[in-house]
Amino acid sequence: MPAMNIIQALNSAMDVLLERDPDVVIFGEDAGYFGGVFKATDKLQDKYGLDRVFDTPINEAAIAGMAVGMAAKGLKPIAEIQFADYIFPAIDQIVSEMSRIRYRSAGQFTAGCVVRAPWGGGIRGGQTHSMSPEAFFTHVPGLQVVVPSNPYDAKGLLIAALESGDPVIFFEPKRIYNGPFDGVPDTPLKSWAKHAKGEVPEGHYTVELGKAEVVREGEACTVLAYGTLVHVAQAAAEASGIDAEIIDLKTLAPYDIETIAQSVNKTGRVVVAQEAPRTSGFAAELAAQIQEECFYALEAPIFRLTGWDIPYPHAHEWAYFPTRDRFARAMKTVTEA
Amino acid sequence: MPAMNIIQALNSAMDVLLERDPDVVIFGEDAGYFGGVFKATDKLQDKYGLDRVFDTPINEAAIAGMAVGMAAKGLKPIAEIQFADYIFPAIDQIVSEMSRIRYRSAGQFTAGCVVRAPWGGGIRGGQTHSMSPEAFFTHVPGLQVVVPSNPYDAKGLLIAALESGDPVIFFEPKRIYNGPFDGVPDTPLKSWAKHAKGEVPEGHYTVELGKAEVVREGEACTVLAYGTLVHVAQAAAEASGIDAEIIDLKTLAPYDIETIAQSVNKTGRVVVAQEAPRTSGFAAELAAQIQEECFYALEAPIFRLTGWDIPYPHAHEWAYFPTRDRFARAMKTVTEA
Amino acid sequence: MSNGQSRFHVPTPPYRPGDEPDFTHLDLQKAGAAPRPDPAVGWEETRDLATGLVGVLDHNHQAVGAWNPELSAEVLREGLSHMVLTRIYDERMLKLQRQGKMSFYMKSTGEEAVAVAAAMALKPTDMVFPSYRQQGILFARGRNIVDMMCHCISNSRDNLKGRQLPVHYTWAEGSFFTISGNLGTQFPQAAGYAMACAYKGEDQIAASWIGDGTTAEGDFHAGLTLASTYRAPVIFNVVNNQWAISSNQNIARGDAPTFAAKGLGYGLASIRADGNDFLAVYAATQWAAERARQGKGATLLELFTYRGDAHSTSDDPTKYRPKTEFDRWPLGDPIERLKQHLIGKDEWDEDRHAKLEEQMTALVVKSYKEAESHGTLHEGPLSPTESIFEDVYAKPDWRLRRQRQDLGV
Amino acid sequence: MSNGQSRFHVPTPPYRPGDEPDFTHLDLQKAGAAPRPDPAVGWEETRDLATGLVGVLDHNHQAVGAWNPELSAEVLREGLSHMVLTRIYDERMLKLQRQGKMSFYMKSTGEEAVAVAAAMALKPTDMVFPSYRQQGILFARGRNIVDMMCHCISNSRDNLKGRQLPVHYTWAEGSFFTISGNLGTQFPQAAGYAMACAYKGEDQIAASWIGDGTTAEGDFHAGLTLASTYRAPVIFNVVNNQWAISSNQNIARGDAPTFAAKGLGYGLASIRADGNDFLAVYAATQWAAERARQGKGATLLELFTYRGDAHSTSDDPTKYRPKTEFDRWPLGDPIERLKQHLIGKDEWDEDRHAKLEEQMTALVVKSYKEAESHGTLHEGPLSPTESIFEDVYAKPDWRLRRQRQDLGV
Ligand SMILES: Cc1ncc(C[n+]2csc(CCOP(=O)(O)OP(=O)(O)O)c2C)c(N)n1
Ligand SMILES: Cc1ncc(C[n+]2csc(CCOP(=O)(O)OP(=O)(O)O)c2C)c(N)n1
Ligand SMILES: [Mg+2]
Ligand SMILES: [Mg+2]
Repeated sequence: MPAMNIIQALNSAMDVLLERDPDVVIFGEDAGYFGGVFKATDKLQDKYGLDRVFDTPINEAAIAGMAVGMAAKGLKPIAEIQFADYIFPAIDQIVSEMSRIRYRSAGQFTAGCVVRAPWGGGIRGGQTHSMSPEAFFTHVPGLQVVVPSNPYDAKGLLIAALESGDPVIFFEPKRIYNGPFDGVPDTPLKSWAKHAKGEVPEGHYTVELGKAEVVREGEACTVLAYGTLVHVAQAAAEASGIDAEIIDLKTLAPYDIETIAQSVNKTGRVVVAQEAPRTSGFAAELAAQIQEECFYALEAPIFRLTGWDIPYPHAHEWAYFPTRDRFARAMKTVTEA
Repeated sequence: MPAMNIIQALNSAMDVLLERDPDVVIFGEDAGYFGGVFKATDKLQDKYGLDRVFDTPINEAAIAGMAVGMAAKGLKPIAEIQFADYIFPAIDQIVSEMSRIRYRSAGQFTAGCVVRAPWGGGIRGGQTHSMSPEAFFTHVPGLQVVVPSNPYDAKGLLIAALESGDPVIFFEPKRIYNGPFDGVPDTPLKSWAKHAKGEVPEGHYTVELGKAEVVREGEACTVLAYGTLVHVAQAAAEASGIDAEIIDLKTLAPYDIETIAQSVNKTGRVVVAQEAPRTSGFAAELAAQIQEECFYALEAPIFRLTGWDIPYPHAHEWAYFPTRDRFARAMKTVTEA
Repeated sequence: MSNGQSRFHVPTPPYRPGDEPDFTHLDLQKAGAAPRPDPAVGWEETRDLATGLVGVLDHNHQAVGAWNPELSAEVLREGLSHMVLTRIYDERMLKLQRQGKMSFYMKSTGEEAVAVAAAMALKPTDMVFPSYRQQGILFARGRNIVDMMCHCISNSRDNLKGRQLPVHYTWAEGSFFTISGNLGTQFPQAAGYAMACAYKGEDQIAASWIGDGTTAEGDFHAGLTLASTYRAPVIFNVVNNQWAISSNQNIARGDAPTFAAKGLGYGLASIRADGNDFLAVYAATQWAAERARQGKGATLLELFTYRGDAHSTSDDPTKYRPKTEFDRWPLGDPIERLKQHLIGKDEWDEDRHAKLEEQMTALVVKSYKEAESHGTLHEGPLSPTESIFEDVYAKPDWRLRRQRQDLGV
Repeated sequence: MSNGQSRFHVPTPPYRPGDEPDFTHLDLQKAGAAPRPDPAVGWEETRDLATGLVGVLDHNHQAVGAWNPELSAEVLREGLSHMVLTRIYDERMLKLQRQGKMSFYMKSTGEEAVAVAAAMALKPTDMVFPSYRQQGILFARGRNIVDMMCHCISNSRDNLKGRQLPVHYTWAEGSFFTISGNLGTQFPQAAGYAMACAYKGEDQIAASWIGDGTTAEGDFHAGLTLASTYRAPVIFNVVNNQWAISSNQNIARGDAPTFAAKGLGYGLASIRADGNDFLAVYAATQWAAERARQGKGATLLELFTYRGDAHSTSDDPTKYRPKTEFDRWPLGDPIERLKQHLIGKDEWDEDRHAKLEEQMTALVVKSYKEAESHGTLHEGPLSPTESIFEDVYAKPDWRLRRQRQDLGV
């Protein structure tokens, strides 16, 4: 099996989808000829033609609205928002339209599509190239929200997302596009080639939406993470020697409550992590649900490890980011409480 | 002191603000001559002139962007979004601009203003006139989020909001504009005149942002609510005979952790309520923070009483709404657990 | 400070309650005067059409000029009948709303031609993305009236399972998209849909409607930008009924001459037509549809009309505009004008008209009876309560399954 | 399916890498040919200006025609000096970015006139709402270069405390608004600011800049709609540098003739000017400013130019356009053109120019040394870490106080 990084895996997923189904179309700002600013759609216009992979005007509402209209006619659009930070101009089309077409028409129309966006920080992008706005979308009925953490999942989840028939917000942790990250600011970039999930089949396969994965078994505490932080959590467990069980959520809406509860009932101690600002982030949902679900198993307060309630700062990025050391401290706190 | 309903109290607040400070301007769709579709700005254009209280084009992004620009020049804008459901076209200007002007300019510019919007359901408004999107805004650093539950607070909080110098999202529970609501679908409308908080001073006063109020003392459990549900909670306590302590949060960002923790440490049992869909709602934040803050005092799982994860339905509104009976059941659940 | 003098300009309507509206100064291009270019012309050739006024019916109710679509009397009578039905239906539903049978209603009084003529000029399979004020399309497309009413009273037979406010219809079978409560969102959607039609190599096109006030929304710009870039086969209709709830068209239009003129800035063919002239609406739509089907892209049509009644059951228009404005409005009433045109051609008479009205009234009354037999909002039966958990996704996930249990349904 | 034939239209650029760009067919209005109406005219009088091209410097570098602002040689030399400084600064910063001294950079090569001439034609107190590519304004307004650099390298003296990406300047003292990374948001803000100026009865106006690609954003429409409705004293500049990262101007413009023509649809005065002609930019800005100050409202100015270098340090333009396009671009280089004009007037010569470049290079080098003495992004010192919790609100609430404690700073 070839080694791929996340960008290559996404590119391969889209290639597979375009190849198999003429109803698949892909578009976004710079997504056509140029292949996207991160190269996720590289060479696809050349291979499939101008009307299947194309550039859009810089209007995110237009991109989302066009996706809704196309999906209503039976196409299967994958729309790229250049950075998750720029999804807000599209949010009315997503929250009030895309997510509700099936519901408000009682199933007469649907809006199955994928909205992809590079997401998260750790790349010195400053406040407008670093956001993790997943919490907003998990609060919207009718949307599915996915955040892969490795090349294998990225491809399998993207294919599953488009094939689900319902809209999916697909956030891509850009910090780990080219290699996993251990949450230590100056660590040199590692390659996906050395990671088990860097092996990616060429053809069609899916990774089931709504299913989490225990990526490290442990007894001392449960760590819930997604995207970049899955790797930071793993590095923290190794570095600290704390026997953490680490769960990669993969799908945030709907999240996999079963896998989560099973682990928490075993460990009784939990860290939930997110890069986004703390208040009302997705970690809050997890903590709220877990304390309800596993109340009597909990032996310590659930620890929310998050970004601060500030815009993502540029120069002090690492003071904001949940680094390996902050992760290790969090694990220590919950295991010692 | 005159009896006012919430609309009259808001109108009085704006009258006071316009009167005292020539930098105050008010605008929104139908907010000028017509005085707003709910009449909150009634007669103010006539009294203060066309350039102080005026109609805007139907473009919520323009409304928010105009407020930012005006505030940068030292005006104190109060912008009305006709329904909270229609705030999404403005959300990029709010999330990426209004909330960050002070931060990204390191204090060189500020964007103090208030964005008012009628909010919440229970008025047969269907999915586009019933939303409670507060969770989105509580997740945004730099914003304050306020939801009054009665005329006295509505006026005092609105004045405090504009005088705070920072942007405030001010959500008005339209179900109780004209009278409190007990959460029983067919109860005839009560009047604010018979409610202690229906007495509203004519002149200037403020209700402090960030402070919650214990509106009913009790020992059996703590109920956290805001807006309409404060009254539903009270009715449920009366109807069920459960000795609930009920806290009206008033400000959601920043919420009053002290008052909350004090009560929870006393009762050990908590219901947090919201009308919005369950997943990633503001109740999740409260539950997450409380279990961290008061872990060892908790005697039962924190109960989230919420709307369902569906768009607000029209005909089955009361199957969605956290009614008095659902409230009572929730209180029973936590006290008996 | 409160001298009414604004230091920036805030447009005011020409008339407010108490004023005597006088539209004699309005300089409207005469019916028949506008030339009709070939539908395949460059958009530049529509410049004058965007600021003029395409009209067919003159002040004597005669069809004149190049835009006359030369419709048979039969087709005209059909159009008249749909418009009469629309109006009677609206009246009846308003009454029923006042009686508490439904939560909300929105009439289209005075604007019937905008919907009916357009629907008749399109193919029945062309996908329409209307706003909440084009119920006329449904009549023109033969939607079952009982079904329409069942939606409005949210009963057990509401095809939307009680999920939407009244008049927010959906009818996929009739190529009628699901109406949104959020203004303007349908414009980029219609562009996307139209692109998908072109993509599939089909002859189908899309058409969408928004109001004058809604042109201010970002989505108006989104839709037109998409259409201009991709030459999407879509018709964008701006129904300029001069009011957006209480705000006059000049709040959205500002200093622009017409709403149609906005299309020129996108390089789109742009036409302003007399929206109260059935023939003009028909002809302009036909032209735009032909253009779209020829692969020449989108057209922006401004249909100049007047909102004859309240915005919805939630407002009282006498609070912000003169009661007499509709009567004084020089472009009159679309039903009256088509009726007189047919009478002038000896293809209609007052008796037949009265009879038509009677028939339609009877149909509406009878239909409502039947609709009510399936329940009403307040008395039920409604769609089953558990149906609120359906259609959120293709399959409910654990959250919805649990929540349904919590509710006990 | 992959035959390159699209079933809807997707615009492609005239030239891609490998092609030989040839702009001889471009029909640009000759310098001096456009008439200059009084700044108080009705917007209708600007129709031809919106599709033409206001130019002053002809192909012999002589100032000709009605738009010649008749600036003194001193003012012209000042403009030249600011443009030269801008370019040298950009070059230097790019180099430093490549050396890892800063995280990111964006040059304005080839577009210096758009910023510098506009800033000189405005009053220093007029509030500007730029995009990330008008650093020329700062030089024209006398911003301390060391301070600019301290921002770009995010050091302890960065006036934005390291919170913003490089080139996202703010300078309130110089009436320079805080630059956003989110495209287009500044247009409605500038309209609101301008309205506030009018409200306060002040002479101050606002001006804003966006790129050609950004005209597609909803906020473009929001800004122009506000300005049209309220006649706000604001100047909207569209810097048409023909590229939006990799997408050609025709993706945003679609079938519209020019970006300026979009303003006409709002009833705004609209002018397209040669953005590489210092005198034309100056004259057009002066005209629009005068119009705004007279209470006649907003102007949309399209400044036709070419993005001479990469979009930012994150892209490689040779991947999507011919390397030779800038050289072939008929409107040339704004610095070279102003220089030749001054030489032609005997007010400048190659020696003086070389000396100016030397001086500016020396200034930039010296300034950078000083800037670096206050720290760099990677080596520090930065602003104190705890400063990340400041300025979120006027006063930090309990959440921020606790979070600061948690971080241990
Ligand atoms: C995004 C959004 N903003 C505001 C509203 C509230 N609203 C409903 S109808 C309306 C006026 C629309 O006027 P116009 O576009 O002229 O259409 P008309 O009602 O005249 O047909 C407004 C402001 C809304 N539904 N959606
Ligand atoms: C809302 C938003 N969407 C997308 C982007 C990403 N982006 C940054 S610059 C750019 C191209 C802008 O092109 P143009 O407006 O022509 O300005 P130029 O860079 O040519 O000066 C894009 C797409 C963004 N910054 N903001
Ligand atoms: Mg209207
Ligand atoms: Mg550009």
